[in-house]
Amino acid sequence: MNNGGEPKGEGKALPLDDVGRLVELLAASGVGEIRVRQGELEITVKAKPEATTLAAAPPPVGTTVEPLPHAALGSGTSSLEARAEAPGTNGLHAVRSPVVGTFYRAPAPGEGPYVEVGDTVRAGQTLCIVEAMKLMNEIPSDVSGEVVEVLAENSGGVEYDQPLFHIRPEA
Amino acid sequence: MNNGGEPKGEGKALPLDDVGRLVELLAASGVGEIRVRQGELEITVKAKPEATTLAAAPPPVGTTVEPLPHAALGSGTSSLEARAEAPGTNGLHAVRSPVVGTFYRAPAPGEGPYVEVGDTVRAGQTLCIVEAMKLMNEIPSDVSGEVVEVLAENSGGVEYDQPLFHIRPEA
Amino acid sequence: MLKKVLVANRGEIALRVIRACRELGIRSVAVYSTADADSLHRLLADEAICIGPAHPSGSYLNIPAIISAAELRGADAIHPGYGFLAENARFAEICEACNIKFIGPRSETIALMGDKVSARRAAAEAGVPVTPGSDGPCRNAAEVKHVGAEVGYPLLIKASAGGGGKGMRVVRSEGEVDAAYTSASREAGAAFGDGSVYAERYLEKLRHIEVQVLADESGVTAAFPERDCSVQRRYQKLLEESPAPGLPEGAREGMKKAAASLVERLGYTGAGTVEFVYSGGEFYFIEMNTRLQVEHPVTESVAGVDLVAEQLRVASGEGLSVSGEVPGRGHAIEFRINAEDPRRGFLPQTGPVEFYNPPGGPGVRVDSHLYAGYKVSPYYDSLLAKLIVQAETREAALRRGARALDEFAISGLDTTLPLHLAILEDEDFRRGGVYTDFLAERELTGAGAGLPRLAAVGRPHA
Amino acid sequence: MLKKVLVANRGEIALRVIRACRELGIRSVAVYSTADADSLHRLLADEAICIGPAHPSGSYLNIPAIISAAELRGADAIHPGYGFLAENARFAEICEACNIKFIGPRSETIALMGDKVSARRAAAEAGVPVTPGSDGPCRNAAEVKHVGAEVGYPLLIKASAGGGGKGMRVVRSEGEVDAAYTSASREAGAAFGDGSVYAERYLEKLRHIEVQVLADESGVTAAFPERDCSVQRRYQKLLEESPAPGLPEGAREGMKKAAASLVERLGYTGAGTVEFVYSGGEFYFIEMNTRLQVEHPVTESVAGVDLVAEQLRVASGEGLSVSGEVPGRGHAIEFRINAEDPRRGFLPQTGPVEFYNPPGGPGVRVDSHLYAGYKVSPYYDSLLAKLIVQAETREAALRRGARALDEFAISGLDTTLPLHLAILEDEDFRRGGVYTDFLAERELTGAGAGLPRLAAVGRPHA
Repeated sequence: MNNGGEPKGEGKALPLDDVGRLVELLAASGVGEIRVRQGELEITVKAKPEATTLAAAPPPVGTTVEPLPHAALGSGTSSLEARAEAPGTNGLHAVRSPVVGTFYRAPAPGEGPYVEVGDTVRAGQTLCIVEAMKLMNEIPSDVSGEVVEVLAENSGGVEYDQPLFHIRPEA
Repeated sequence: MNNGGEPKGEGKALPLDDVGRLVELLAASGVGEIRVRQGELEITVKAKPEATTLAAAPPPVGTTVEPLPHAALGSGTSSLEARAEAPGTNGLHAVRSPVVGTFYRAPAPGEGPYVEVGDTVRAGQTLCIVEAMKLMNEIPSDVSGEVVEVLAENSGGVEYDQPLFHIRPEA
Repeated sequence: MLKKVLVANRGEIALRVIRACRELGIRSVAVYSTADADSLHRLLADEAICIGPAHPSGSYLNIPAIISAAELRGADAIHPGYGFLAENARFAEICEACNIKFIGPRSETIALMGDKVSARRAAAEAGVPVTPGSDGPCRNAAEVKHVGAEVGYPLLIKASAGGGGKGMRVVRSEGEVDAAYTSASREAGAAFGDGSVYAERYLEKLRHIEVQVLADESGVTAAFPERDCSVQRRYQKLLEESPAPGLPEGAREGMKKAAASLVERLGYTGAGTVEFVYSGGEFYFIEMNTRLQVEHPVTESVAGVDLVAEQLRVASGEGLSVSGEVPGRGHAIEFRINAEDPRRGFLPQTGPVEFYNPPGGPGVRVDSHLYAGYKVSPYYDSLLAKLIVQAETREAALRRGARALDEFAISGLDTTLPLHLAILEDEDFRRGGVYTDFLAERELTGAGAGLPRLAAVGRPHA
Repeated sequence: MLKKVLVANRGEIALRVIRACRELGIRSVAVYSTADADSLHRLLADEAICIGPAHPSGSYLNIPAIISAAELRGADAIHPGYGFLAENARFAEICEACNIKFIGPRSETIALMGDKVSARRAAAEAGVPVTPGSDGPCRNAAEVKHVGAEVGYPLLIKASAGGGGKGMRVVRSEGEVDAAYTSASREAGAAFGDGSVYAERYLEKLRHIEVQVLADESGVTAAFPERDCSVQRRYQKLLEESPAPGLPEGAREGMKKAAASLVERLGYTGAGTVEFVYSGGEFYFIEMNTRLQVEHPVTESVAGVDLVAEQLRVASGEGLSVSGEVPGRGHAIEFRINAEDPRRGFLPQTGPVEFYNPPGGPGVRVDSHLYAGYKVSPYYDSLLAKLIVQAETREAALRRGARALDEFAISGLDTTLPLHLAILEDEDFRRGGVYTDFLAERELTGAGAGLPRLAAVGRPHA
């Protein structure tokens, strides 16, 4: 979902603050492992195996069960897959859909989209609409920052918790 | 919960405080593993795997299935139980039954046993009889040494591969 | 035939519906909460869609999310399973309004039978015996006393909107009426938002007997051999069997005819269950469940009919494959395996299933969403698996049940498996025809009683 | 009733017998090799005893070890299952001599029917049609030519002691007889220690149909609806169903009557199967299996009879619970799930089972010794599980089979699961009545064909 730690490199003292931040990040994020390497410095933080989806997976004791639940999908319909990709998207924040419905980038047909990639948005600013049962739900951004990517297709269905936008939060 | 990598340090003092802080961090956070490497220094801290209860359960894939069957028996009829003890009986050799049948310590009713605890036996010397389908199978010792323990009960049934005697082999 | 059915449920019943859909060539859409991402119903359906967070109010009870999912995926019908929205008349109405077929009776029928007072009246009008008592709600304690004077004490005060024992009071004499009326009404108001109560004669030694029915849109109905669901714990059924042991033929016939006549009068469609109490040689209507029930496999086993397939056929506008009084063969018993510790007040258990060995062999059916590694979550009900055994006679079914329970292993958490083995060893139960107070009256949960042997394998150090 | 039965087998069939014993209140003794210490048959039996090393010759085929185990544990009978010692007349004789009831027919009957020439003769004497051919063994090539002149070519030369296609040659004209006779006789001698062969007309487009029979010691017999076992691979059955699709009523009746008459003439006791080929509207006796068969659950499903319980009753000196022509209901299909890779010439697979999800729900039976974590060893046959489905019609059974196969997951090793799904999709198979060359004639093993969805889950990188 995100890494933290801007490792300083060079210095003599261990960058323990950075490690601490990584650990906090890991615990809060539910990510399985964080590894940072810069120059000679490398920091790896991993989740306890049973804390992730791993334990939920069928039996394989002691071996890599990781891919199982995701692989199970096949059809690519799940938010989990997007979530699984997240660790790659460094430092980005995902705005997720709070409802099941149809994703619209614009307030009405024929109008321009609420936001485009590259726009800077404020927390609370409407990013899109998800329509469910004729109800137009305006979805606000929960952070301020730059819109990096639109993850859902206009007029397409979205699931609960599906990532809709990637935002690079302001520092 | 242990650290790994005994960093050589070449004159430099080991950064034990750092390791301690990493361990605390690990324990407090519930994270599974922390590894830090800087130049020649590498510190790895891993959480203790939650394996205890797991391994006791049947499925263990590809690993020690050992404990399972014993518990299953309950009745104590299996040779496997005795086998499980074996590793504890340091340096002793178990002579096992090559057949299913009835265990007799003496050549015939009323006669003395082939061997007693404390006797010294030669490899090839008969230790007992296991009777199967009226056939008297003389069971020889497969090592030379001292009889330390008789493991089966006279006139009782023995399974295939069940330990019958413990022998301390000659040096 | 329907083309695509959304299954608005989870666990074993979602699997049950998905299986029936696949056998009929209907596409299935699973909905799941974030807590159920690794669940078999999600994995086995043709499509799956995440509809909300773990808590059911945001997911499996979230009507807009479910309707929206059905519209997104183009489902032409919704199967509600049991529990959650299965008897929610408003949900059925919304489905109807959205042109999505609700697999069950019409919303008015659900509403009518959901209110105990109107259900009682409908039953009486269809000539079905109801427990002697008030005609409608009792508006005050005086009306309860009138009923008492007419039918005698003890009386039972029940919530009109009730269920699960809430808003229910036993009154042993007129002097107790005032206090009981007030507290029952208050409790009913708090639990159901409707404080109305009614009164009926309180029957003591009673059995819970029910009749499965089916009806199609052309008015053809079918009534199946009765089920005995008297083994309960706090109004929760634990074990069901069919036919009911030792019931006089007249009572059997009477209940089936009564159920059929109620269904006909209601213009019912789909699957339903008419529940009766049987006491002192008489039977009385309690309520009608306008949905599939947990224990439907008992009937499927004796009758050789796939009830969910029949539901799907009826919802497709096709006719039933059976009609009238459907004959049964042999005897079937269902054991509900719950994640509850019967030795500690049925405390719900959660956590990962370590070793899982469902029983096999002849006459054994298992409906379950478990697998080794599955995590039992605290958000949903505790039913882990249903074991159904069938054999030529009740005696053979009891032996088969004991055999199957014995090889059923679920390790990592406590379940009702040992309790079921203890029940099968109980002499009164073996004789057949126990009353609903059967479990309350005895201590079947003592340590060591009926421990299945493979469950022990999974926990060698226990 | 017997008190204690030793089960001289392993895997699913040992479990099957243990289950039947438990349901009848008979104590069971499992025997196991050192390779099977973690097997369910050992864990689920009332007692277990290790009888030898992994290799079957030292354990499951080790007669002294098995008899000794039975004596040690005081078993009053031995059930041999199928395979191993099940049709070993000497073993049956030793059991008889040791006063241990062998659960099967008398040793003479096993010996008589174990020799193909004497079995053919016995069948002919009972008025059962046999393939036109030699009366007894052909002592030289000239005798084979006599048969050819009489019944016509092509001819089939078969080993008297044969089985599994060994010592078998097809001869298309008289000119081929000499070479074929010599090589068949040599191969039979090498394989069975008995080089004698006989000759019969070679039938081409044929179906394998068989009739399950039971007989008790008082001479009561029962014949069940026929099974069609034509889906084979190198004489190994892969899928069996009952009844045989599209068979004329006369042929069905004829086979059942023929089987019953053979059983009566033999004074048979216990369970057995009379096998026929069906070709060009005629049926001919092939052989009789004097034991329980792998595919017996197909018959149990349609007839509602527990065949193993019947075996145990007969061995206890009790009467059969059925007699005459036992009626069936609906249609049943068995799928053999083997640890073989159908895409690589059915190469046997070994190793641990990682994820295991047997199917559930209505009309599904699984007989298997697997569990998640079980290690498939290279020492024994490759049968992992039998999936049996039952439904009202063949069409419904096919759909149920596809549904159940689809949710059957065995990960960690390749199995015949995808092959079965491909078979169910084959048009000729769906039409019914395929010949024994069905699998040889088509490519059903192409990548991607019929991959069960949960098996894919278990192997995400496959």
